[in-house]
Amino acid sequence: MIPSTPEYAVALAMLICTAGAAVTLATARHRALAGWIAFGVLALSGLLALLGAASVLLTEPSHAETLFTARRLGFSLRLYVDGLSAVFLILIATVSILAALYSIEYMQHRLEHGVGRYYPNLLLFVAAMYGLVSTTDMMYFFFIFWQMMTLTGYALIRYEPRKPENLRAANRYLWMMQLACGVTMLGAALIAHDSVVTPGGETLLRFDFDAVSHHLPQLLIDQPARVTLAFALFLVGFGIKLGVWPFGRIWLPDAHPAAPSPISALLSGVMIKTGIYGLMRYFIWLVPGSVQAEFPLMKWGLVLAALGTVTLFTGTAQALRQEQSKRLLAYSSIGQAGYLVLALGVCLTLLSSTQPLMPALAATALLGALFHTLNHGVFKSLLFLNAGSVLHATGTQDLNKLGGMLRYMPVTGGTALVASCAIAGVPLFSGFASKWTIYTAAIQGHAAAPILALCAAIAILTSTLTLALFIKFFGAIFLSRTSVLVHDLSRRPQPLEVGWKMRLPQVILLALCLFAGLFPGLMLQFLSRVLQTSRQGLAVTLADAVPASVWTGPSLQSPGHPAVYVPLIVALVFVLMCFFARWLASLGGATRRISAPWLCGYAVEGELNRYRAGHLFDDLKNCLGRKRPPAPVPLTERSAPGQPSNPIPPWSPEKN
Amino acid sequence: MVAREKLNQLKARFGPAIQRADLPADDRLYLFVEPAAMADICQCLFGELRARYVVGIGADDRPHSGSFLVAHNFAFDTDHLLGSVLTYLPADRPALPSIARHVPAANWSEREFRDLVGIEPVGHPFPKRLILPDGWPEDAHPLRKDQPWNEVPAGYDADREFAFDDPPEGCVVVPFGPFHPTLDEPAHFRLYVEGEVVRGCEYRGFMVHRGIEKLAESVLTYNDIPMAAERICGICGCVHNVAYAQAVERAATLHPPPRAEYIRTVMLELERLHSHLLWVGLACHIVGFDTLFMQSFRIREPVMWIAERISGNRKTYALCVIGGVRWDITPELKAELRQVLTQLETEWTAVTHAIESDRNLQQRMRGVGIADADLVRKWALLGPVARAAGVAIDSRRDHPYAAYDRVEFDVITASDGDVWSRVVVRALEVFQSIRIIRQCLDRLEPGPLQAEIHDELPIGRIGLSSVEAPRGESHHFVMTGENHRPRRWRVRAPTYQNLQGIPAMIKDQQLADMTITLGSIDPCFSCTDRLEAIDIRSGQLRVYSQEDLLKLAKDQWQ
Amino acid sequence: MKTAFLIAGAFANVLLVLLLAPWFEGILRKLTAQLQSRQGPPLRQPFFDLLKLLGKEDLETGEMPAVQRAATYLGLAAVLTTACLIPLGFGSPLNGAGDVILLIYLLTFCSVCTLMAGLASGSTFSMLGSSREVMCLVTLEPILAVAILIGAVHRGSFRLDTVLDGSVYASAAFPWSGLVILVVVVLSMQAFLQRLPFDIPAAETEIMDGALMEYSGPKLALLKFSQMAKLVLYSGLFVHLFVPWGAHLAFPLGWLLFWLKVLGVVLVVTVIAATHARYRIDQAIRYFAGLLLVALVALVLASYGY
Amino acid sequence: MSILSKIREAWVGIHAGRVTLPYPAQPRPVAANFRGRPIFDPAKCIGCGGCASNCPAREILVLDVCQELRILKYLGRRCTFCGRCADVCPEKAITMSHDFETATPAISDLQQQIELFMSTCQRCGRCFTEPTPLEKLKLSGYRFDDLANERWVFRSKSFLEGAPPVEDLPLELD
Amino acid sequence: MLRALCQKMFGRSLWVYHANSGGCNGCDIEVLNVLTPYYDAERFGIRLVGSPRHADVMLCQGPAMRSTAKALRRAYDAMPAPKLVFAIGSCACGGGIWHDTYSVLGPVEKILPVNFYIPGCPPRPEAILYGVAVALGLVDKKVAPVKFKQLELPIPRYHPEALSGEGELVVYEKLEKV
Repeated sequence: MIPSTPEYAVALAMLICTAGAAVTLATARHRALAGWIAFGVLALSGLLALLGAASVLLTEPSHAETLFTARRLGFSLRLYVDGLSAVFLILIATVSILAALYSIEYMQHRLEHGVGRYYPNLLLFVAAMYGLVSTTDMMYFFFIFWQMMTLTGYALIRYEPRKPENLRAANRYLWMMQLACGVTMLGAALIAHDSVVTPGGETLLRFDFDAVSHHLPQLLIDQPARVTLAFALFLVGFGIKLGVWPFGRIWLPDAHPAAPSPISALLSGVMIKTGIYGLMRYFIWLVPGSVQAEFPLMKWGLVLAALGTVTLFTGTAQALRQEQSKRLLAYSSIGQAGYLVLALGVCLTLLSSTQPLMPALAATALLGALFHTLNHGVFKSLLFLNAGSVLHATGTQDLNKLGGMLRYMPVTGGTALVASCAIAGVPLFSGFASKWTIYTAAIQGHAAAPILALCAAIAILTSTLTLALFIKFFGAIFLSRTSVLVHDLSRRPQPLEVGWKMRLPQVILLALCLFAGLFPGLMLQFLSRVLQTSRQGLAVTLADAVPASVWTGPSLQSPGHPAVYVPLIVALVFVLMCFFARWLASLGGATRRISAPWLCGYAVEGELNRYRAGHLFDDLKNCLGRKRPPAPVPLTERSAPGQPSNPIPPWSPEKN
Repeated sequence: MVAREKLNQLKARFGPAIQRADLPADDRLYLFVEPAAMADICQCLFGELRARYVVGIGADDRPHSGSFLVAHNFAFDTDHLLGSVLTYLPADRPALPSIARHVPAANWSEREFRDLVGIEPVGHPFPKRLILPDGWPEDAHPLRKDQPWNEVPAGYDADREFAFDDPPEGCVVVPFGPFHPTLDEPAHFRLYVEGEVVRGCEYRGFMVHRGIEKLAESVLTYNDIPMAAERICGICGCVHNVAYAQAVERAATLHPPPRAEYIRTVMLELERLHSHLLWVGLACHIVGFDTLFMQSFRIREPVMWIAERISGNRKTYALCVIGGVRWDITPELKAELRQVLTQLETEWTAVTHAIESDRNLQQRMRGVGIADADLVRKWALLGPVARAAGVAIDSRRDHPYAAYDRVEFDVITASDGDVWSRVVVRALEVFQSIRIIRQCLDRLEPGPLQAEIHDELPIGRIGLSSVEAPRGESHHFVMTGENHRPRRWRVRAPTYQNLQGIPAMIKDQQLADMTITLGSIDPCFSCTDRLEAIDIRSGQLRVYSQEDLLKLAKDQWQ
Repeated sequence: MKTAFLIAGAFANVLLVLLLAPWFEGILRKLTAQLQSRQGPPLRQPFFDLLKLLGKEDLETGEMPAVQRAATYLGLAAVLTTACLIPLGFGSPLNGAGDVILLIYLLTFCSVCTLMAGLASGSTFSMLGSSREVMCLVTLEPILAVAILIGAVHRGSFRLDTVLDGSVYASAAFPWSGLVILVVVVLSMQAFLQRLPFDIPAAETEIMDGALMEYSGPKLALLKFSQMAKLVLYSGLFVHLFVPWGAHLAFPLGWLLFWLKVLGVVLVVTVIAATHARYRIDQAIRYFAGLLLVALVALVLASYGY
Repeated sequence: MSILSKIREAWVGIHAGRVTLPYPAQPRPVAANFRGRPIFDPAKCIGCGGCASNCPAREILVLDVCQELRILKYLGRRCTFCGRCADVCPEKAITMSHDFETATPAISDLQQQIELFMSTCQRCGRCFTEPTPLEKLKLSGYRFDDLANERWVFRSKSFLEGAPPVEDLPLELD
Repeated sequence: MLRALCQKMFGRSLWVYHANSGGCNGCDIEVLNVLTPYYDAERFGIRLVGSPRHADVMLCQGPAMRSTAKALRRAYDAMPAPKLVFAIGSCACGGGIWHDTYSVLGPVEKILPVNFYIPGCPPRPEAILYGVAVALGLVDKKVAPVKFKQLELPIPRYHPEALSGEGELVVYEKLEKV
């Protein structure tokens, strides 16, 4: 059965997933079989979703399809896949397929826990996300898909329920999601309107997206405060999901490390992205272009930009203090989510401006946000998979106990290096390209709102923090010295490096990273189709302003051409210089010799001498606000190590 | 009459436990006590009478008295009295109660005679091996008289590891030394570092042990020892040279002629000048201020030249023999020396003026490595470290020797006890030294350089001598003996005490401050370690036995 | 034609850095010696040092020699690529391929390679050095970034030739922001160049050259050269941003003037380095953080047109 | 003011100017009584062995090949240049030269060896006149120092009766 | 050609590492003194480095001690070739006064292959500079072993075969300074 429209494709994908869930539940006794079935199901459904997305982006969006209506109850399952949904579908499909493949081997060794609680939930989780990004119902089906995602996510996070911290994390996740759900639905209820609209001959229910959008202009005139409240509630709801300051740290850093690693990858790479999806959808697509004057775009934009800036700085700064690999990655997800919110804020701010070029910059910012969403989805999933591989191989995610893994896990290490470079914004990698887009838009946009330049500067500042963060992550796990733990493990007969089923997803994600980094123009051109294929609300203005001509395959330019970035030329020069450096090093005909590290002669390298990840950047962490260590003990109470303190009371001249 | 007064106080208190008391002079007191009363008497001296602990000595006296000898030396600085509490221990059971619990400064001294002479300080709070490597068999004690100076015991195992204590939770061990650019000499600090903060350390020093005391007791003779003594330390060599000679002269009641005493004073102060200038330079080098390091060495160089003109060598002056000095200060040299001093005074004034308001330097040195008066007393810290904490002790004034009782000078003190105070104290002491040398040159009276010695030196007499080295008081204990050499010669360099205070000083400091703190006591490991031996902790990666080393060396030759 | 020009320009820039960086280091050492009342080494001494290091044995102490090698090569490559971005007397060859944001990130990347080298060698002291270097980097690079951004904000452009041309003073009103950031950058210049009093990551008397401690032979030569090249590059950047006057003179004059100005910067840096003691890392970070806040204030000023 | 003190510090250096000595190009005279390498004058030496006995580094070795032939060997490698040998020499056959440029790739370059015919009285060292009672000979009589291993053989005396003869160190010279 | 140039530069840029394996500090300070204004070794390209990895020359001070033998050897191994070892002072050259005590192994040549000896206790800074100059081939060494042999009055019981090493023989006569 070949689905006729993208909507049917997505619906079918959801159906397949649901059916697959039942099958995997039945075959849960056979771990590998269940895994392969889950992979097959997700691959099939993912292909369907990709197909649907591709057809939307490459041709034209079809119309919304109503699959199921219960008019008396007031809800209908109406799906609509436009460009925006398509991007998220692509992300969900890609990551979920790879995570499923990764899971097969990853779950193979967790014998203490059955997979009956894993694969069915995974499949339903993915299905829920498909649904969430394609439904147009802002109330009931939003609720259903959201709950489906939340509850399966909850089950997956508490997959290893024996650890009390996992339970705590899962519960916290559950309650925060319920809160987000409630808040968002309340917002929807606030701006929903009773009257029925029938654009294009179709009768829409009151909570339908298009219906709400239709009524919004009138509502804005009548009750602006109500609209403001509703949008604030949306911001809170999706902000909780996305991990925006101050909500992010409540649930996100606990939930991500608790789940099995492929799930962490999905949670961080994909699930929290539904938050930015919601924000974009509601703040841009929901607001009709005709009310640009009434809707306080500038204010919302600045609020979002400020929130984003605060989020990216605090998230990254907190990440710097983490000593558990996945926890560190989770905090950094908060930080990266900040970039997305910042970009959205920039987009909204600039949309309000009447200066020339500003709509084009707004579009650039939005595309930057989308680009960064994809990039972050890819490299953060990759990083979680890397951390998972290390966890799988060593059984720990404590950075202090790891070290020197690159020798034993070259593929994992290599992919982690590229992902770290990408997330830290090293030029030539994907993160740099998307951040570049956001920065140029923000700084050029300072003409409209001067404060944006400051936000961009803080973002650049934070990207050095990110760099430090991933130097710590990569350096502590893969470089440094082999720790005792790794050394002991490497003595075992089987190699530490994970099997191909776990390596392949990492390599594929690596390829995506590299591609996006070297051909950012191509990516932005592709993403600009999003705006062209989802012309609704404010997106129409954006779509009309897209400066597509400045993006050619290999190069990026910002609107008005004041900034330019051609990764291929830079890469060429860089590679040439590398060869030159290598040639230079070989000039003297120096020989090589292996030697022991120099520790001042007396000591030899041992575990106690290994400088640990937890100690990296201590002074910086202190400066960023960690409590200083307890004040030094007064001198009189000190004594040399191993020697008891003086039993005689301290000598004072007055005595005797 | 101070000595008698103290003796009476102790007699009233301990009565029959004091077996004998020698008062060879008013500034020396030797008490021979019962072993059982040793701890009480020491506690009384340190706690109630507020004496400063100087050093503990263990000796193998079996060839002469059939027993072991333990002595604890104390100083009453304000009363100008040096005292020693001695006790004889039976040859078959060399043990006595430890005093380290009550007198923390005795910690190393007790562990030292435990290792080297085999006298057990019972109840020592930290009876870990300090000096002998773990590879040495338990029953081998190199300072016993039946051990030849060049014998390595049969059970010696060069590959045995030293057992360090465990670091505190969450700390990384940063090995510091023996070869580290801050340390000019080998010593190993095992720093427990948390991030950049030093939480503690374990010291494994005693790597510069060359067996000098053993050599002096068994191979060298009275007049050879000054040459060995001044090589205990390359910077304050003359101090040891003079201190040894004075200790022997004390024991033998020899009196060097006044001219010799003035020359000794001049050379000691010249040495202080070059040492302090060197130290200021090195301290600046440690904090990366190389210009001041260079300038300080430039200003110092004329001092080295004039020392060479006087003694024939820039550093090791080979100044003393028993009863006098070897080199004279001629009128020409006198004039030259005055000129050098004038130049030095001008230039050093300029430098001190320049650094006195240097905030950059003070930020690195103020509030760093604090040793307050309590710590000074507890560990018997000495010299500029003590004076920087406001404890005005200076052997030149408190226990006058050579010509110091005939010259005027001020004892420089500061109050903060931090590294900066030590800089200030040393910088100002330079001017005092110049002042002392000038006075000596004025008063240098003609006369012989050496006392006439007609008879052999008496046997079994004790001599104590404290000399204020640039780093603090150097204390020498000599017991004269047969064969023209001392029976026991014990050197207590100032660093021996100051180093014991280091763990307290560097605790909770930044790693960067640790180097300057260590530098600020002007550590002289060679002085400290003159006797001790140490094993090498063998590691997992590359272990050389000494045979391997030899083989490797031979391979390299071919 | 344009491509040929680009290649020639890049070649010229790289050659200039290769040849001039050791000379400037030599001048620095000679002047330091003069302040220390010494004769000092000949001006070409750094060349001797580098050549000697190229011929020396290459000890590999890390567990991953390939990473160590790659890190050193990448380090030099990053520096030389940066050299192609910064105009050194002529226009910037890569003007059409990158902008100041790329420049900011590449400058950061140069330091990252050094500390990756330190991490890969993995010895305790190297790690300490790397940790310190990262801490300095995180608080320091944003200052430079803000300086460049202020130029970009004033000029409304990110192009290298536009921004690296005294752009900080190009505000409509009196250039308050330019002056503030000038002071900030002057106060942090020693740290960009890793000279005293901010050579904390190297701190020879504490952690024995930090990240470079385990390196010898050609790798050390490359790493040392990268440091020397940074002296020229950062000085050049400083001149372009803050001392632009006379840059548009005809070829030999403008070119000579540029290098004279760079020389002037190096001389000032040397004098400061020779008269200061090294700060502690915590003191330095607080200092940088303060400067960074001031720099951000300057940016706000700039974005409001001052 | 900190900046003022920095200027003062720089001025200390600038004021002094360049003081570097052109040493290897131009020799610099040494002090008159500089203690450089001791030079042995075989014309004056009577072979009493006083220098050998009073050398703290024990590096002047004496080997009595036979009744009439005595070899005095100054090794030079561990000489501390203290001048004690010159002090005690009754014939003033040893002078402390001004020679300090003694760097060499082979340490044996510093050796000085004197072979002397001895009359019966001189061989035992009793003709050494002690300046003071403190310079009494440590060793007298025949001496058989180990010239090849550059070691003083301490055989004629031991401290305690019945003490074992001194064992050589486990490590030998190459 | 470049390769040869690189090798040649070894002499123009000596980075020294000072390793005190148990000496008294005297030689250390004189080595430091060599770097200071009056002697300024940096004019010959000599620099003091903190890590043996960067060093070309190891300046050994102090005798070879039991306690530091391994550490010294490790330091030597940590230096990249080509490398030179200078023994500075009487302890490093010959073990000093304590060459045979129980804790001292003797001269450093027992542990490391020594290339140049600079005797003195401590050697003057000029002597160290001179030693470097000798090592660099700038000046010739000034010392050579000397043997005097009394050849008159042959005595029958003389056994020449018991003597070792026939160097340059100088007949019993008054000598000039060597």
